[in-house]
Amino acid sequence: METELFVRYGPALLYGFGITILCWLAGSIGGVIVGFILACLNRWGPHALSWVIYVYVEIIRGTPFMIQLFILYYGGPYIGLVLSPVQAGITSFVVYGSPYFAEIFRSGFNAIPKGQIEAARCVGMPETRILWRIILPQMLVPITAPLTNFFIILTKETAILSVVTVPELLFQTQTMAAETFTFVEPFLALSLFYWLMVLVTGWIGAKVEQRVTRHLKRA
Amino acid sequence: AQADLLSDIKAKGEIVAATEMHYAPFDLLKDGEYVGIDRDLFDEIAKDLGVKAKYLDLPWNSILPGLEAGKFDFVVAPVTITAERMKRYNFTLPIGNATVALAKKAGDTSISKPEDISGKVVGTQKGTAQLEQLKAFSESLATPAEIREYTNVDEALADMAAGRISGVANSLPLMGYAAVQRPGLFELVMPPFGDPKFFGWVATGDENSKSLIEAINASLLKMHEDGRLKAINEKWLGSNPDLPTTMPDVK
Amino acid sequence: MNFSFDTIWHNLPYLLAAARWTILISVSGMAISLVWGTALCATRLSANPFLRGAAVLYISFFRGVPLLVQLLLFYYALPYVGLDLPAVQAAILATGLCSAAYTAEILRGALQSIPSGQTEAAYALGIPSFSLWRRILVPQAVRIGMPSLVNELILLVKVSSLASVVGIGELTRISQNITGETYRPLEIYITAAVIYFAINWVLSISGRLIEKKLQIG
Amino acid sequence: MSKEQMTTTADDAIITVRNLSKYFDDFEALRDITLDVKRSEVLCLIGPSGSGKSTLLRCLNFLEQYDGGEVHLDGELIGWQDISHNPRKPLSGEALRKQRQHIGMVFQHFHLWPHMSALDNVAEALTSVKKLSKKKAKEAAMAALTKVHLEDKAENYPANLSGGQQQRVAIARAIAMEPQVMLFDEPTSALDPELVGEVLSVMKDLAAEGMTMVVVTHEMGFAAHVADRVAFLDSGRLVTCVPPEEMFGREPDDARVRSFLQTYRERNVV
Amino acid sequence: MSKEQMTTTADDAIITVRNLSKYFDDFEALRDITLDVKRSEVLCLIGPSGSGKSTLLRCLNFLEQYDGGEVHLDGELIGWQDISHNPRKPLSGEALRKQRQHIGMVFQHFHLWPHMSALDNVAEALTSVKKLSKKKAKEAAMAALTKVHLEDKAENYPANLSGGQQQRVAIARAIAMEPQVMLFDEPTSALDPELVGEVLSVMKDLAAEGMTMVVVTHEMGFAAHVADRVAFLDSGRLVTCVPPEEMFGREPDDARVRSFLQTYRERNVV
Ligand SMILES: Nc1ncnc2c1ncn2[C@@H]1O[C@H](COP(=O)(O)OP(=O)(O)OP(=O)(O)O)[C@@H](O)[C@H]1O
Ligand SMILES: Nc1ncnc2c1ncn2[C@@H]1O[C@H](COP(=O)(O)OP(=O)(O)OP(=O)(O)O)[C@@H](O)[C@H]1O
Ligand SMILES: [Mg+2]
Ligand SMILES: [Mg+2]
Repeated sequence: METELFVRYGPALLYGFGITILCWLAGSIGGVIVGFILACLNRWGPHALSWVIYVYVEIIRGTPFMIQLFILYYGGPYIGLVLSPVQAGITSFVVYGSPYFAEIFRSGFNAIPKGQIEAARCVGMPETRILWRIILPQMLVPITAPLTNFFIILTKETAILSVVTVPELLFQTQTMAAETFTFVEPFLALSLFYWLMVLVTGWIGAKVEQRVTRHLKRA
Repeated sequence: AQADLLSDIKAKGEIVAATEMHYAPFDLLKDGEYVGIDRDLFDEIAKDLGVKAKYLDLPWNSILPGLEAGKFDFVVAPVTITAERMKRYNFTLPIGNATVALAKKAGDTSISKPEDISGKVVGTQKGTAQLEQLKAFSESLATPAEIREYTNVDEALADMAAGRISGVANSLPLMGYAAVQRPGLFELVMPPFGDPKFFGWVATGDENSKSLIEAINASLLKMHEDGRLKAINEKWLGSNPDLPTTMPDVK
Repeated sequence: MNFSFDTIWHNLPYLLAAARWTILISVSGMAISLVWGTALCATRLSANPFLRGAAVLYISFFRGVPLLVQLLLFYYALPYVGLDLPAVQAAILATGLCSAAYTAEILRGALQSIPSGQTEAAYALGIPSFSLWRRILVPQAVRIGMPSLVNELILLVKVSSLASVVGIGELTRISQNITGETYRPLEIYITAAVIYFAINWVLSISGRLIEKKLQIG
Repeated sequence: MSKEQMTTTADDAIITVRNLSKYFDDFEALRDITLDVKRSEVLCLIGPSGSGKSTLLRCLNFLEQYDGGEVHLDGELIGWQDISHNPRKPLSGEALRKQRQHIGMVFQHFHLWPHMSALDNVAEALTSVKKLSKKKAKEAAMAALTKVHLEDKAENYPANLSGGQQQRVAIARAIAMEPQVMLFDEPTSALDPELVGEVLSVMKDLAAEGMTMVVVTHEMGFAAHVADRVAFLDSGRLVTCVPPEEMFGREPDDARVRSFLQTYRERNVV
Repeated sequence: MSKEQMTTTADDAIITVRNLSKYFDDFEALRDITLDVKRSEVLCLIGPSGSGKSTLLRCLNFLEQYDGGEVHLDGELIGWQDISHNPRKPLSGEALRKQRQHIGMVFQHFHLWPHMSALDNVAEALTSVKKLSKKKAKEAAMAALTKVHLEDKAENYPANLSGGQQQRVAIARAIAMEPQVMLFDEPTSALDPELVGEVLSVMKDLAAEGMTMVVVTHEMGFAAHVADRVAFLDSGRLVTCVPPEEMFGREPDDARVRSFLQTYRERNVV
């Protein structure tokens, strides 16, 4: 192992890490929001819409991110959609993540006992309020873990952005690998950075879980 | 693994060679079959060695780890011969021309010679020796070109087709082949530029593989003499790249 | 752009052949993921602090390290300790063991939303813990977690593309290779996407059917 | 609604049920029920287990979409947009919500919200529906909890309450909203005799304030004391609906009712 | 256990509770309870809501880990490995399971498994614990359901059953296992008077077959009819434990018990 390599490529790696975090945060938060809206529309919206959502979910979820990104970035210009690498990266990230999130939220909705929603309707609570106060806090119990999972998975999907020349972490480590003809060091660096993100994500997930399962802890 | 690699291979009667079948015209997968300059050359070499050749397709980032882990014996992917790389690996004699050349979009009249990329956006594969050459060349121009790095040449070509960049620089054989394959889309800009560079094949850097390298080199020289090398190159490139028969001098 | 259906038609057989690898690896990986994931989840929730700790460690390792690196480890590092797995086995094992960590977490989340009274009822009847899991907890956890489980399995299908780093010519790899020869990435990638979609759609539909079957009341 | 207003209309029905029927798949849970509930009346529903009491109650606020017949509250058709239309179309969520605001309900299984403390369970609708300030809502919720003697368990989550305490939270949650009509589904099933007495007196107070109540109960003593009229359901049909004196006071006419009450009488001669 | 065997030991206690105490955080739910339950005796637990009846019952099969004192079943310490050890360590899951096999329980909230039909709810433990064949288990389960008049609802899921029907499934599930000791937590709360009578007679049969029963109930009539002794709990303490005649027959000595029973008496003089 050559520590000297890390000194030489440190700044580039850190820069890549920054870009990775930027795309990951923007993409996954956007994905959560879009996914949540999709799940709500699917549940409360008109019937025809839920078909559209179904098709969207199945197609986007069913095809690889790399290909979606490729089509968006390299195929987009043919229909006049010219995006910068980072723009394309974040956009496709939001699009790619949203159906997964929508499905996770759907499972959350299903986990709430019907009786509790009936009770809320009986006191005349508006549906949005029911969603916010009765459904959401409780559905977080079964879905915090899958949400954490998917955030973690997305950290690593950022690597695919290198295909469209987003200068993210993998992009930088590949440069390092190719220029120095080493492979252990770059992968080590890569793993370390991802591991850091995963650690923090997992920790936040655990905290959220603790908070939302408070009422289940019996004295 | 104390024993000599060459004698191991001979004992097995088989040499396992890895490459990325994604580097036309050296390595490509056509109709499900591995073909290309590397394939034709190495088939001949295996014949000379008296062993069967078995080919593996691996992405570039796992070829070197695989070589060191002993998952296969040899790398038949074209690797540009550089000083830094020679420190870690044993190279064979040159098997291809790695000098940089430029491809442009067919019909693009604004570029007629390499110098015309001045001020334009040019793509290339990152981490390659050609990238270094392109950078140096671009610096020498009045207004340097903006250089964009891709993980693969395919993506650079796709982006040129999509109109984001005006040129793609890579080794001459590669660019020439692309232009031949999609004549309406890509066009080669002559001449190549930068320092002359060559591709070689690679084995592990240790003593074990020295004898294998020597045997392959001997076989390559033989092919230089009997015209097989020329025939194979002409088949794929339409011309003979005029490869040196000694190890090129790299700084 | 001139979209070439000929290219697609000509290369379709090779893509389909490659898809067989994708299916083999992902389906075997799924089996490992589901079985081992359930066991892992049970371990994670066990009363024994050592078992629990081990499960936590396992999950944080397999979720933390990129699968690409895990695969390289399985294939290239294990030989150094004398375990030389063939490429396909290494790929199946790595994807399965990694996915199990996610599956375990999905199930754990779902289990938490099963009212504790149901477990108490089983305790009171003296139902053995294996039956408790098999008959009472897992079916309900699967119902609640099904959409997330299908998510995970679909991801597993896609992530099987990493098997290319150990030399397996699965769908993504072959489409890249074909692209390198034909210089027609859009055509080839769209075809590959359609094949992926077909595989995943089967999964998704099965998921919804099971979900419906387990639906209560 | 004040007592005065009420007197003028005291005799007309606030709830009218006409030819109500309800199927669960093939199973006929309610058949051709016709029934009036008068303003500020307390109507008790009794009958064997599975006879359709809860289902009837749930039809009254459209938690079950009834298949045939009509339910009107204060002259307004409950749940459906228009019964002449076939198949019937339910009202929009918002319209239903408006209707339900006037109808409170205490469920047989309580359906408390497990992630909220007892106090929050009661206060929730006060802030979100009645638009009270947080502080006011908590005060009102505390008052309701005090009525059912739960002031010292206000901060407990439902899981940490005894069965009877949970039931009382459910009662407090419903009465805090002061609806026009209250539907109680076995509101005393988990309560001890003393508390049954307390709940009875709470309900008497509500009745005096003009609230209309429909109460499903298995406690005949309770029915006898609180009801203005008692309806007997059997296998989804309304067998009889009479004042309690008639139901319990003398030997009932109907053989089914007679046998139903018999074991009860025997057992309760303590 | 047959009646004959039993007579020889009829008088010794099968369950002994000594100085039992239980805290929920700071809240003292049970304090220093000492109580014996004799073989094939029916002991009823009564008392105000929140007095600790369910908690006591749950301590008997160690669903609550009691903090102080001991519970023995047939001479065997329940739940803890060894009480001299401090802090106490619970038995392993497997050992607990063995102990619990002899103790059946009907929960206040039923706790049916929602993804299984009524029949499967009852049959489950018969296959997995008693190791009956699937067919035998279904037959036995059907027999148990028939005892509580649910044969025609055997295929319904719990969500599609009325409250009383759910409660009866819970009863059937427990009695099908034929445990030595049965713990009932308000087994008739959701039942109509007729069914209460039926359950009462089922319980009488079980008692005659030698089963020991501890029954939490709010129905004094029920307690009076079925119990050998009645224990009164208040604020986590055992106030008295006497035969029903003494509890209900004359004015009770204890003021608390007196006031508890008063409202009940008043209401039930119908
Ligand atoms: N998990 C818990 N955490 C805190 N307090 C609890 C918990 N469970 C029960 N309690 C409290 O312990 C007391 C006794 O509860 P228990 O359920 O034993 O009452 P009970 O006698 O069965 O009452 P009911 O007749 O209403 O069912 C109650 O005051 C209750 O609030
Ligand atoms: N969702 C459903 N699907 C099918 N059948 C149902 C459903 N809900 C209730 N039933 C059946 O309808 C009948 C009436 O049920 P309901 O809950 O109204 O009875 P109930 O009079 O309230 O009885 P209890 O006193 O036991 O609560 C029962 O036989 C029940 O099995
Ligand atoms: Mg009911
Ligand atoms: Mg209780």
